[in-house]
Amino acid sequence: TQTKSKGTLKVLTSSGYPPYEIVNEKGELDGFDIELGNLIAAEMGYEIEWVDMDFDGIIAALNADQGDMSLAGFNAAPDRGVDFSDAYYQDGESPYWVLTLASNDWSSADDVKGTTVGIQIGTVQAAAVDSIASEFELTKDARKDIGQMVQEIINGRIDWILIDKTVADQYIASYTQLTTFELQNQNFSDISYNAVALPLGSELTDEVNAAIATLKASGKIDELIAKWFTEEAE
Amino acid sequence: MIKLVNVKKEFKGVTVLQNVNCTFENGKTYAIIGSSGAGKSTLLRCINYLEKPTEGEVWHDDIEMMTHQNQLHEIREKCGMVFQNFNLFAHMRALDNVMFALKKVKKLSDDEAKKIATQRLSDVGLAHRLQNYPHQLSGGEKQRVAIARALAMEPKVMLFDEPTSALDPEMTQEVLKVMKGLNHTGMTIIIVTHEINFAKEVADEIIYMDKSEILEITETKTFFATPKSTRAKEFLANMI
Amino acid sequence: MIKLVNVKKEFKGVTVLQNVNCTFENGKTYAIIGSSGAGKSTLLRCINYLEKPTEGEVWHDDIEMMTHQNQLHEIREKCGMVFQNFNLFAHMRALDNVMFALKKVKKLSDDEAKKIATQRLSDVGLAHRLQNYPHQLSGGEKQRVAIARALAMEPKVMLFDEPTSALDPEMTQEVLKVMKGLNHTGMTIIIVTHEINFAKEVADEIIYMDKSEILEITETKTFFATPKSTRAKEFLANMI
Amino acid sequence: MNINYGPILPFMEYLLKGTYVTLQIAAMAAIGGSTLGLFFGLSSRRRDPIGFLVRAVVDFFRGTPLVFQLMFFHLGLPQITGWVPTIMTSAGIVFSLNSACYLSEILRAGIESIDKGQSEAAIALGVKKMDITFSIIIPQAIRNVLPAIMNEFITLVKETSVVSMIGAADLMRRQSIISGTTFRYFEPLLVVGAVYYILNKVLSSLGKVIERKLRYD
Amino acid sequence: MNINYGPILPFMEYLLKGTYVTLQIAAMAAIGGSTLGLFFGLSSRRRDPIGFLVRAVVDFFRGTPLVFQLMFFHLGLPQITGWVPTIMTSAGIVFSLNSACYLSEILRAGIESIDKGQSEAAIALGVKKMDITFSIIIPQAIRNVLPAIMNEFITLVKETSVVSMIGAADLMRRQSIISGTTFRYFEPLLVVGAVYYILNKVLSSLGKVIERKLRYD
Ligand SMILES: Nc1ncnc2c1ncn2[C@@H]1O[C@H](COP(=O)(O)OP(=O)(O)OP(=O)(O)O)[C@@H](O)[C@H]1O
Ligand SMILES: Nc1ncnc2c1ncn2[C@@H]1O[C@H](COP(=O)(O)OP(=O)(O)OP(=O)(O)O)[C@@H](O)[C@H]1O
Ligand SMILES: [Mg+2]
Ligand SMILES: [Mg+2]
Repeated sequence: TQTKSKGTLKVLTSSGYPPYEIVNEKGELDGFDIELGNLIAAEMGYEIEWVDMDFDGIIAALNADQGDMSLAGFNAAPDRGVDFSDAYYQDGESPYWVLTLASNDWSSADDVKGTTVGIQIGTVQAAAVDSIASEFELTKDARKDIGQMVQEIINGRIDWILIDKTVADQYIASYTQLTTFELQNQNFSDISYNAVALPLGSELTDEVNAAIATLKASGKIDELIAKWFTEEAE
Repeated sequence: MIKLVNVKKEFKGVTVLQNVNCTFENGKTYAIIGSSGAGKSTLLRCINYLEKPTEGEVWHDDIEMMTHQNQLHEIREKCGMVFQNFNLFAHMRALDNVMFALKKVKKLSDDEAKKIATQRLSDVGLAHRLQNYPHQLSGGEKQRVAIARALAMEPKVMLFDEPTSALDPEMTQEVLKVMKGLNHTGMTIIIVTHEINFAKEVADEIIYMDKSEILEITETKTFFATPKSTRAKEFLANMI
Repeated sequence: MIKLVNVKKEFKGVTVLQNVNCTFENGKTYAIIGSSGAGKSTLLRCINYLEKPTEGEVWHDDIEMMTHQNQLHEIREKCGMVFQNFNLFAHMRALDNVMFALKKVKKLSDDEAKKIATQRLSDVGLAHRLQNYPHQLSGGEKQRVAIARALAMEPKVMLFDEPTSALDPEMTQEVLKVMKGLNHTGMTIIIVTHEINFAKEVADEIIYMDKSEILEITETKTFFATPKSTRAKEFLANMI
Repeated sequence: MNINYGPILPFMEYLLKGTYVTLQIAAMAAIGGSTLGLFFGLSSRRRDPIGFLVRAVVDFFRGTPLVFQLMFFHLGLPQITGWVPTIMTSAGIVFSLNSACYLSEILRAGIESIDKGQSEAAIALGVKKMDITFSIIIPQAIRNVLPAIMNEFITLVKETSVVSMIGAADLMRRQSIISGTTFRYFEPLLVVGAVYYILNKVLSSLGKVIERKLRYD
Repeated sequence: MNINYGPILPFMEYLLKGTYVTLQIAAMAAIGGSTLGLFFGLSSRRRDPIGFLVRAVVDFFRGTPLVFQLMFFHLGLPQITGWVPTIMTSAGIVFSLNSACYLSEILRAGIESIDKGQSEAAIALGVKKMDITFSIIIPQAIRNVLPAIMNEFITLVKETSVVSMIGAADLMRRQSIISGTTFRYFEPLLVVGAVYYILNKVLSSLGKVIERKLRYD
């Protein structure tokens, strides 16, 4: 690791999304992405400044020069209006899991036909829902955060949402009336790995990729994965 | 006939009227005079119960108001009142000002109310001002609309609180003329005024008040020639 | 000496003063009378340029105001003005009301201003009211504060616009007393008033106005005995 | 900033239809808010349970942010009461109550601005209290505070944008949906800004027309 | 709705620290807004370029939603001007300008409510215009409209919640973070509602104290 700093990187995130980015009990940003971001910046020789904001503002902010990059549990997918680095985490699970009321007794894609689905704008899942919305006659309900959509599932205004398995599992642990299953569809983009988002055409992309490669090779990323995904999920 | 018996009025513990005993006979004109704060307006307002006396009786003929508060509306209908600053309804034309109570209180139809209102306004020389809003009228005209509004209800008593103090000398003349006209209608007229000459000209009796009390009730000529109380003598001496 | 030459004043094309020619001699008291809307207040306000005449000249001694507008502040300093509704500064105590211009215009120190203000307020009998806010004063007291405020600037001319119309007869007496006191100070006094008796008592000359014009300027006794213009005769006949 | 309206043109109709949602909520709130506001304004000084209740409601709605009220009502109450209102119902109720609380203060100020002398003149004529309130006081009060009322309505139109928080597809929400779909951020934002601006201009012109109609001086 | 404060207790300090952010922005806006608002109020009737500019600014800020202004300033302007303000700078400037526009109208109304007679009396005494404005008119104007000003400040505190859109971790944003972290939704929401309510109560009590201090009748 370098000792001399080249400057400060402004890194955007949106906490409240465990285990990627959360706020710990001391009120500090914490989580897999946060630790990783710190490592990447150090590797690149920069200081780091985190900016914690609403998720649906991140892409706009990146393209408005309000941030140099973002780690916010982004699932890399084409056409999201930003550039992505190489993968830094891929759990082998698809990011398309249905979270719904257990009492619905759903189990397959057929069950979601004609229902109301909650989406969080700017997510890869929102894009996935878009791609099947007309085929499944879905009604879309766009909300600000996952927490609110979960309440709406309980209230009954939203039938289901599409989220990462890790996140779904944690909500099921808190709300016993919920259940989850994987939604499969050939329209879904099959790239399902987490990556760093950068402004379109960013000059930093190569440096970030190099840093990720170094961290992977040194096993540091695997340590973080073990810390945040294996332990947390239990 | 109106009779006040031992009327007392307090505002938050401060006595502004006390030992008020007087009788207003039908068809006579009374002028209440006295220095500022003496309680003249308050006395006038007790007559139609705009102020409720703290103690004492207010008789209108054989009805005592304190014990017949359910008849308040009826008795107020019979007491026309004209205020110092006119208090016309600002959003209504002169005609509507006069029609309003005829319709809402006397429940007359629009046509009937309009007929009476037009008549009353003509009586006070305002036939050409029916469609004007209050702010389009001169002070004297406003005061005459207020008089017409009160007269339209065919009151048996008219109460005036400083009817000319906001007027210039010529407008005062206009209003005086109208009031002298009322003198001959058999109506009881009670006027609070600062203008001694005005009181001299229009009143049968002078009620002189000082410091919350009535000091004397005397026939007008006698009052100005030989006031009984020393306070009244001083008061008259101060007049220019 | 103040001289108005061919003064004319229009508001949005409506003429409210015309052919005004008059001279106010030092040390004399003038009363301007006439019916409402005649232009009395406007004339008074032209003297200290609160209203700018549309045409004509306003001379203060040998300075013509139209051509010396840079001296406006100085000339206004020399012209005290007292308004009908007092216009005291509502957020200042009586003392501060009088001190304000002394400090801001005459640039006196706090102590000097206070000394003068206290003196002036005592002169008008208000030594005991220095710390009262305007709303805590009676009408007559307010008017006397306004007079003290103007006098404190040591003006050579005092302009009064209906100084007693908001007062009751006894308060009128108070103010009259103060004004009579001024009569002997060599100050020029110009008063607009509706109270004929007041004008009779206080003024050396009467200026009678009607419909935007000065109809006559006559020595007071002569005016009331034998007014020249027929309009003035009518006007006086209407007085009670 | 490179501006390119190409990508968002196909979504223009969808975007502009958000105006309809915005206006619908604003209209519900304006009607509900005025009616309730008048009632609140007339009864907030009462010393009985009704007056107390009205004061408590006004206090709550003036003390907390609209977003909070909306989230609490729409998301929280169903879990307490079991009643699950639609977005429009929730928005209608919360916005009505919220504006009622602001309008009530404005109206009360208007009512108090009417010279007591006119009421006294009416009382002296024997007119009943109800007639005085509705024929003498209120017509003049409303006219006196009309500019403040129109201001409140304009604020209302702008504040409706928080319904996007509970999922209503109003102008602001549609902007963010289209931005998320087309990755063009400013183009829809500018359109939305322009629409709000025009709405408010129309509203304030309307206000001036009404003001002129109500004028009697 | 089952309420369980257990999971969110450890985060309470973090949540409540959002109050500081909220207050910081509100304070910047209150100070900036009052100063600018006084200037706007005094110059918005002028018939020169300054007056014209002020009217245009007021018109824009009153015609569009705050969210729009904030997004436009924070995200859009950097792409035009190249200057990239921090969140606090953007929030400070936008909120100041926004409140200035509302305060200017309030102050102007206050200034116009002062009887012209007092100015005339001062003019007749030879007092200069500046002294009349700042020693006679403004002290009385501010006192007359103090309740409206306090209302505006209370609105300001509530409206600061939109800064979460550009990334400031104020109360509202922290609620959503903690909800996401703990999977508990209403508990933090209720805490946030209570904090806003208390803030506004404190503010309005403060307003009443100042009002009493400024009283001269
Ligand atoms: N509503 C009220 N509350 C408290 N005090 C009042 C009220 N109305 C009148 N007063 C007081 O009662 C006293 C008598 O007032 P009133 O108006 O009857 O006097 P007045 O003789 O009509 O005087 P003026 O000639 O100045 O009109 C005054 O001291 C006045 O301050
Ligand atoms: N600022 C103004 N704008 C337009 N017209 C005005 C203005 N000031 C006065 N006037 C008009 O000028 C005329 C003369 O007014 P002025 O106030 O001088 O009369 P006045 O003789 O003092 O009457 P009053 O005895 O009622 O005070 C009136 O018709 C009045 O309406
Ligand atoms: Mg009285
Ligand atoms: Mg005049």
